[in-house]
Amino acid sequence: MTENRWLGWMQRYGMLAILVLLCLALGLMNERFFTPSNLLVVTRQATINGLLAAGMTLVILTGGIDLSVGSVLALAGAISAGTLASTGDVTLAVLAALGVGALVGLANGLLSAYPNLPPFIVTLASMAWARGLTLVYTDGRPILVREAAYRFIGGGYLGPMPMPVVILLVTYALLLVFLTRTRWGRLVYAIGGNEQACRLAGIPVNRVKTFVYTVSGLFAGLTGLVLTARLVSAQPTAGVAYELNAIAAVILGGTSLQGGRGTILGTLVGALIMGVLDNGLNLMNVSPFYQEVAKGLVILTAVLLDWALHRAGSLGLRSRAGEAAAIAPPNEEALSRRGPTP
Amino acid sequence: MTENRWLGWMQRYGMLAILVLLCLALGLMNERFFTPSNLLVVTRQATINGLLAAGMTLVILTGGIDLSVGSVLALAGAISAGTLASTGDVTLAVLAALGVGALVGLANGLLSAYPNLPPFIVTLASMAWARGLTLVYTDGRPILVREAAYRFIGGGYLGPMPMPVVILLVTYALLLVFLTRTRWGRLVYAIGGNEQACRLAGIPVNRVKTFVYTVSGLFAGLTGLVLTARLVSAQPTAGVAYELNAIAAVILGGTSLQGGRGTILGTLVGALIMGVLDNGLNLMNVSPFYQEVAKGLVILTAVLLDWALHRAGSLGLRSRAGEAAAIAPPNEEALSRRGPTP
Amino acid sequence: QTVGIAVSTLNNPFFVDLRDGAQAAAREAGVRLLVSDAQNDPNRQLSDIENFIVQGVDAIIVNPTDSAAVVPAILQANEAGIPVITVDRGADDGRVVSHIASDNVAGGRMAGELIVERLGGKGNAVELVGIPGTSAARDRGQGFNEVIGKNPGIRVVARQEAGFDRAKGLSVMENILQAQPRIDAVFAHNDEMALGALTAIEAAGRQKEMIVVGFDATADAVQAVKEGRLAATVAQQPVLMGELAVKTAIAHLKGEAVDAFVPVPLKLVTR
Amino acid sequence: MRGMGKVFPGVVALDGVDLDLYPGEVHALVGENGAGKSTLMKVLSGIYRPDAGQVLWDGAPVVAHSPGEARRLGLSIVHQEFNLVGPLSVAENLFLTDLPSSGGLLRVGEMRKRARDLLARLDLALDVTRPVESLSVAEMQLVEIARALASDCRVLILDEPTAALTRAEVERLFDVLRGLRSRGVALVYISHKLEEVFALADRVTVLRDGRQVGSGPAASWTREEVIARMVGRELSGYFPARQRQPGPPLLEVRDLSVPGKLFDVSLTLRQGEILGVFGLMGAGQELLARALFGAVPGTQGQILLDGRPVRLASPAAAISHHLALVTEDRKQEGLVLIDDVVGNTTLAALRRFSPGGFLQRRRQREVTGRFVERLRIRTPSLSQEVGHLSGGNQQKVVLAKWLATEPRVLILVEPTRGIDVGAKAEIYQIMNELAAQGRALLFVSPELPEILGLSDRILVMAEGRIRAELDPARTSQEEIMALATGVGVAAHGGPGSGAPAGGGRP
Ligand SMILES: Nc1ncnc2c1ncn2[C@@H]1O[C@H](COP(=O)(O)OP(=O)(O)OP(=O)(O)O)[C@@H](O)[C@H]1O
Ligand SMILES: Nc1ncnc2c1ncn2[C@@H]1O[C@H](COP(=O)(O)OP(=O)(O)OP(=O)(O)O)[C@@H](O)[C@H]1O
Ligand SMILES: O[C@@H]1[C@H](O)[C@H](O)CO[C@H]1O
Ligand SMILES: [Mg+2]
Ligand SMILES: [Mg+2]
Repeated sequence: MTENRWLGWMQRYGMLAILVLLCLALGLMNERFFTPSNLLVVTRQATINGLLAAGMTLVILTGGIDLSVGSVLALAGAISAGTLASTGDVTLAVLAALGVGALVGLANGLLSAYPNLPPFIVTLASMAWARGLTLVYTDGRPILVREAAYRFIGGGYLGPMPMPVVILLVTYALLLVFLTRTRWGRLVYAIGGNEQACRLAGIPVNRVKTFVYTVSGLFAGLTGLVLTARLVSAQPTAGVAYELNAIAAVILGGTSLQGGRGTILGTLVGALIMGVLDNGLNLMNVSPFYQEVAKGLVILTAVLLDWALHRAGSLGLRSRAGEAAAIAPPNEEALSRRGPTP
Repeated sequence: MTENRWLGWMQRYGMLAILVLLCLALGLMNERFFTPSNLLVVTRQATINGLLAAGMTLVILTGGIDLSVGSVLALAGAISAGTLASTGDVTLAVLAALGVGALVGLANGLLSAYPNLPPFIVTLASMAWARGLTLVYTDGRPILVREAAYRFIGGGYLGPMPMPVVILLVTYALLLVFLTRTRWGRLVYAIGGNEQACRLAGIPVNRVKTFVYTVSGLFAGLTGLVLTARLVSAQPTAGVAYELNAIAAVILGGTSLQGGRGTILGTLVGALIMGVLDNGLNLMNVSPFYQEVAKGLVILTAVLLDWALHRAGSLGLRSRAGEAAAIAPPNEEALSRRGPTP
Repeated sequence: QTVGIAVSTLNNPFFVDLRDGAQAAAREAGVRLLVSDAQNDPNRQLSDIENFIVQGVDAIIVNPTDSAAVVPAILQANEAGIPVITVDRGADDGRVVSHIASDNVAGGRMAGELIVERLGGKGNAVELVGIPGTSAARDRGQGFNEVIGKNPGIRVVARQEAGFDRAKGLSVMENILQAQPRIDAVFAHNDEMALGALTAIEAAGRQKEMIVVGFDATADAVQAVKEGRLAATVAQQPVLMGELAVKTAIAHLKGEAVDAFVPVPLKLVTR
Repeated sequence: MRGMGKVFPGVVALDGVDLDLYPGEVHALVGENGAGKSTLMKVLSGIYRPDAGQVLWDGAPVVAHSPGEARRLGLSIVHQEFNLVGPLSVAENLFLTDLPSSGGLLRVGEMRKRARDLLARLDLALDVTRPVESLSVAEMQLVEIARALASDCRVLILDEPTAALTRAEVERLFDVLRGLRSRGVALVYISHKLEEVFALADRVTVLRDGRQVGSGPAASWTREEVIARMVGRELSGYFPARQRQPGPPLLEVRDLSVPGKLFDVSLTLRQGEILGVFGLMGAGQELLARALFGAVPGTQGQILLDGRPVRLASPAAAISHHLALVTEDRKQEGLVLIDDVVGNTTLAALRRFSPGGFLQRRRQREVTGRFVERLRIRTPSLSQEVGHLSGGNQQKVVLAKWLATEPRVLILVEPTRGIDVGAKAEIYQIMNELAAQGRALLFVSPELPEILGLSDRILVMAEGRIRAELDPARTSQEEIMALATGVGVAAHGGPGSGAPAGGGRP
C-alpha cells in the first residue's frame, strides 16, 4: 500500500520529483546552490520563461501553439520603453506593453479561430512581422529606461521577494483558479479534448480560442515589460528563440501538445527545471561548448526518468491490481494520469 | 462546370496557384525576377530548406516533429569536413555526413518510438546536444574544405542544373514514390491518421516511427553536406533556427501537424514560396527591417488566400452539388481534400 | 551607380552604425545603396550576394558573417566581374579590392592589457563569451586570453557564454556572482553583455569589487563609461568603417587606386 | 479460456470467466453494459494482458499473447469502437495489416480489386479510393466488418457489429457469417439485440459484473431467461405504455433543404410528442437532425418555435432555444474522451453550473451523480475518464449531457446504440417521461421495433425526402421498409398489412 501510494505520488508529481532530484544533485556538486540568495536568483531568472510558458499553457491546452511570444515580448518592451521615453508616464508605459501584447495576441487568436488557419503558421508569421516592427521602431538600437518606478518592476523587491517573482506567483495563482474553477477554464480543456464535440455542444469555441491567444500575447507583453525593466532598456533582439523554451517548459510540465491534458503547476515545474539547469551549469562553470551538450542530456534524462517512473508505477499496479493497457503506448497512460481534473 | 473544375483545381493546388501568383507579382515589380539565372539562384537557395523540409514531411505525417535538423546539419557538416581534412577521402567525407545525420535521427526515432517520449522534447534535447558536440568538435571554428570533388556537390553543375537542385529533385522524386507507392509510405500516413488503429492492426508502428526520424536525420546530414560544400567550409553555427523554416514549408504545403494528411509536393511548393519570397524582397531592395514585416504579412496572406479559395470552392460546390460539411471547421475540409489517397 | 552592402546582421547596434555610415557616404556621393541583412547566417549571406549579382550591382561591400564561409560568394562576384570590398571581417580567399577593418584580436588584447594594468597583475577575472563559433567571439577571446596567459597572477575563474545578448549577460552574470565570492574584473565580448552584467553586479551591490570592460563602444556603453560604471570599452568606430567602405568602392569604380588594407584604428574608451 | 480475470483501477472487469469456442459454431456473448464482454474479447485477442487465467488454443496454452500473435493464430476481431484510419482510402483500410505489395512497392490495382470483391460480399458498392472519413457511420461499420473478413481466420469476433446497421444490412451480414460457420470458423457474436442473437447463435454465454452467469445452447433458452440472467431481475414492460395527448405545435419546419442532400422537408413536432424518423442508410434522416440543430451550413428553409420564426444558424443558437441533439457518433462528436464523467455530463449545460463564470463543482457532481444513478451509468467514480467506460456507458453519458440542458426539443439520433436491454428500457422510460412533461422528441433510429414502439407518428425518409407519415398503430415493419426502399407502396399512410406493432412488448 505504502509502496503503491509512493508510486502514485511519483506518477502524479514525477517532474516535481525530478526537479527536486536535480536540485539535490546540483546542491551536492556546488555548495552555493542552496544559498537563499541563489535560490531567489534562480526563481527570478525562471520568471521570463515561466511567464511566457504560462500563456503558452493555455494555448497548448486548446491544441494550438504560439510561436510569436519572443517577438511580441520584444515589440511590447520596445513600445513600452519608447512610450516612457517620450511621455515619462510609467502607467502609460506599462499599459502600452500589456496592450501591444494583447493586441498581437488578439490578431493571432482571430486568425487561428475564425478562418481556422493553422496556428503554427499564423504565429510564425506574427513572429516575423512583430520582430520586423520592433526593428523598425527601435531602428535596431536599445531604448534606455530611466524612471525608477519602471525599473522597480524588474529590479525591486516586495519584502524579501523580487518583483518578477511576485508577478510570476500572482500570475500562476490566477491561472490556477482560472483553469480549475471557472467555466472558460474548463472549456479550454474541453476544446483541446474534442473541438468537434464542443462545437456541437454549443460552446463558443472560436471565442475561447481567440481568448487564449490574447492571453498568451498579454503575458508576452507582461514579460516584455518585466524584461525591459530588469535590463533597464528595451532590446530589439530580446526574446529571440524564447518560444521554444516556453513550449519546452509546458511539455516538460506534462501538458500534451495534442491539447486537453495538462496542468499549470506542471508548467511552473517545467520552467523551474530549465532555470535550475541553466543556473547550475553556470555555477559549476561548465565550458560553454559542453553546456549545450549537458543541457540536452539532462532534459533527455528528465523525460526518460519520468517515463520510467510511470512505467514502474503501472507495472507495479499491474502485478498488483492489474492495469495493463498493453496496446496503449505507455506515455498516453502516463499523460492520462495527469488529467485536467482539478 | 468549367468554373467548378477551376475551383476544384484551386482547392487541390491552392498553394501552387499562390506560388505562381507570387512569382507573377514579383516579375511585374522587378524585371530581373524572371531571368533564367535568377530562377536558378532561387531554386538553389530553396534547396537547403527544401531538403530539410522533405525529411520533416515524413516526421510530421506520422504526427511527430523534428526540431534537431538545424543542429544535425551543423554536426554532420563539421564531421564531414573534419573527415575530409584528416583523410582527404571525399567518399568517406560524404558517408560521414550521411552517417552522422542518420545516427542522430536514429537516436531521435528510438527515443520517440519505444519509450514513446514526446518528440518535441526529444528533438529539442538533440538540438542542444548536437549543437554542443559541433562546437566541441570544431572548437568553435569553421573547418575549411579544399577538395574540388567535394565542393562540386555544392557549387557544380550537371548540364545547366546546379548540383544542389539535382539533389533536391532526386530526393523529392524518391519520396514521392515512397509515400504514394510503397507499403511503408502508406504506413507513414496510417500512423499519423490513427496510431492506435495501426497498433491494433499489427503494424510495426515503432519501427516506422524510428524510420522516419532516421530519414529526417539522414536528410539533415545530406543538407549539411550540401551546405558545407556550398560554403566551402563547415560552420559551427550553421543551421541555427532552420527547423522552424522547414516546419513552415511543410505546413504551408498543406501537411497537417496532427499527422496523416499532406503531400510531399506540397512541401516543395511551400519551400519554394519561402525561397521566392526571400529572393523577391532582396531584388526589390526592401529595407531589411521591413523585410521581416513583409515576410510575415505575405505568409499570412498566402494561408488566408488558400483558405478563401477552399471556402469559395466549398460554397460554390455546395450551392451547386450541395456539399455540406456541417460543423467541421472549413480548414479540415480543406485538408481532407488534399488527402493522401493515391 | 549601385552598390550593394551585405551586412552580417542588423540585430546589433554595432552593425546598424556601420550601415548608417555607409548610407551617409552613399547619399553624399549620390550612389544607390542596397542593404541586405544575413541575420548571422552564412548561407543567407551567400544568397544575399547572389541576389546582388543577379541585380547587376556595380560593386559589393561585404561584412562577412564568417571569413571562410564568405569565399564562395566572393568567387561568384569575381566571376561576374563585380569588385568586392570586405569590411569588419575579412575573406579567406577570392579577390578583394580592399579590406577595411579593425583587428578584433588586437581589441581583445587591449581589453586584456587594461585589465592586467588595473588589477596590478593579480586577481580573478570573468570572461563573458559571445555566440560560440562566431569570429568576433573567437578573435576577441583569443586576444584577451593571450594577454592573460602571459600574466599568471590573473586567473579566469569563470568563462561563460552569454550570446552577445544583454538579457543573457544579466542572468549569466547573476549566476556567476552566486558562484564566485571574489571577482576583480569582467571582460565581455561586446557591450550588450557588459551592460547586462553591469546590471547584475549593481543589483548585487558588488560594483566596487570589480571593473567591467566591454567592446564596441555603443552609445549606451560610452554613456556608462562616462558615468564611471563601465571601466572601458574597445571602440571599433563602425560608422567610420561603413563610410570608408563606400568611399573606397566609389574610388575604385572611378578607376582610382585604393589601398588593399584600410585599417580603422581601435580606441580604448575610458573615462 | 480458463478463469480469465482482469482488474482496472476501481473495477473488476473480469472475474474467473471460462469460455469455449468450437469450429463451426456461433457463440453469442451477452450482458449489460460494462459486464465485461469487450474486455474478455480484448484479452482473447491479446490487447489486454489478463491478471489471471489462461488462453488455450487447440488445447495448448498461448504464451506471449499479443495482437500480432493472435492474428498469426488466425483470430480476427471487429471492435466495438471503430479502428479506421480516416485519411486513408477504403481499400487501404481494408488491407492495412498486409498491404499488397511486391518488393515494398504497392500493388494498387490488385488492392482495389480485392477491396471491391470483399465489399461485394457485403453487398456494399463503395468507391474504394474514397477516404474513410468521408463515409457514413454505417458504411464505416461495414468497412470494419469487411476488414475482419479480409484475412482467412479460424476465430472471428464481432463486438456489436450491427449497432449502426439497418435490417437489410444485418441480413446480408448474417448470410456471410452463416457461410463462415459452415466453413468451420468459430464465431463470437456480441450484441444487445437479442433477436439477432437468437437468429444467429448456436450457443449463448451471459456475463454479469465480470462473471459468467450462464452458458448453454441458444435453443434451450427463451429471450426472457437470457434477460433475467443479464440483469439479475425481471424486466417488466419493455416499451412504456403510450398515454400521451400531444399538445400544440412546438417546432414547425417548412421546406428545410440542404442543397443536393435534403429536399423540402416540412414537419410539425408537437408538445408531448415523440416523432419517429426512419430511413435506410444515407436517406438523410441524420442530416435532417443536424440541419435542424443548426449544424449544417447552407441549410435553407424556415423553422418556427412556438409559432415564431427562429434562426438556428449554429448549435449554440439551437441550444439557446432549448434544442438538444444526441449525435450518432459518440467518439467524434459526442464526448471529450479524455475528460471525466462530470466534465462531459455538464459540458453542454455548463453555464447553469457557473453563475458569474465560476464553477459550482459540488452541484456539478451532484447533478452528474443523479444522472449516473438514473441512467445506471456503470463507472468506478464520477472522476473516471469517459474513454475508459464501456461503449454503452459512454453512450449514456452522451444522453446525460443533453438531458442536463433540460431541452424542450430533444433530437435523438440512434440514442440506444450499443445500449443493453435493461438500460434501453430505462431510456425509453425517460423519453416517455420527457414527452409527458410536454417536451417534444424527434427520434431517429434504424431499429424499427423501437420506432414503432415509442413514436406517436412516424416519418419515413428516402433520398433526402419525406416519403410518408404513418400512424404506428396502423402500420407494420414491412410497410415501413417498403416505403423506405421505395418498393411498391407510394401512397400516404396506407393501411398496414400486419398487426399493429405497438408497445407493451417485453
Ligand atoms: N456533415 C456532412 N457533410 C457532408 N455530407 C454529409 C454530412 N452528413 C451527411 N452527409 C451526407 O448526406 C447523406 C445523408 O446522410 P445521413 O448521415 O443523414 O444518412 P443516414 O441515413 O443517417 O445514414 P447512416 O445510416 O449510414 O448513418 C449522405 O450521402 C451523407 O454522406
Ligand atoms: N481501459 C480501461 N480502463 C479502465 N476501465 C475499463 C477499461 N476498459 C474497460 N473498463 C471497465 O471494465 C468494465 C467492463 O467493460 P467492457 O468494455 O468489457 O464492457 P462491455 O460488456 O463490453 O459493455 P458494453 O456493452 O457497454 O460495450 C467497465 O466497467 C469499464 O468501465
Ligand atoms: O563585431 C561584432 C560586434 O562587435 C557585436 O557586438 C557582436 O557581433 C560581432 O560580430
Ligand atoms: Mg463493449
Ligand atoms: Mg445515420
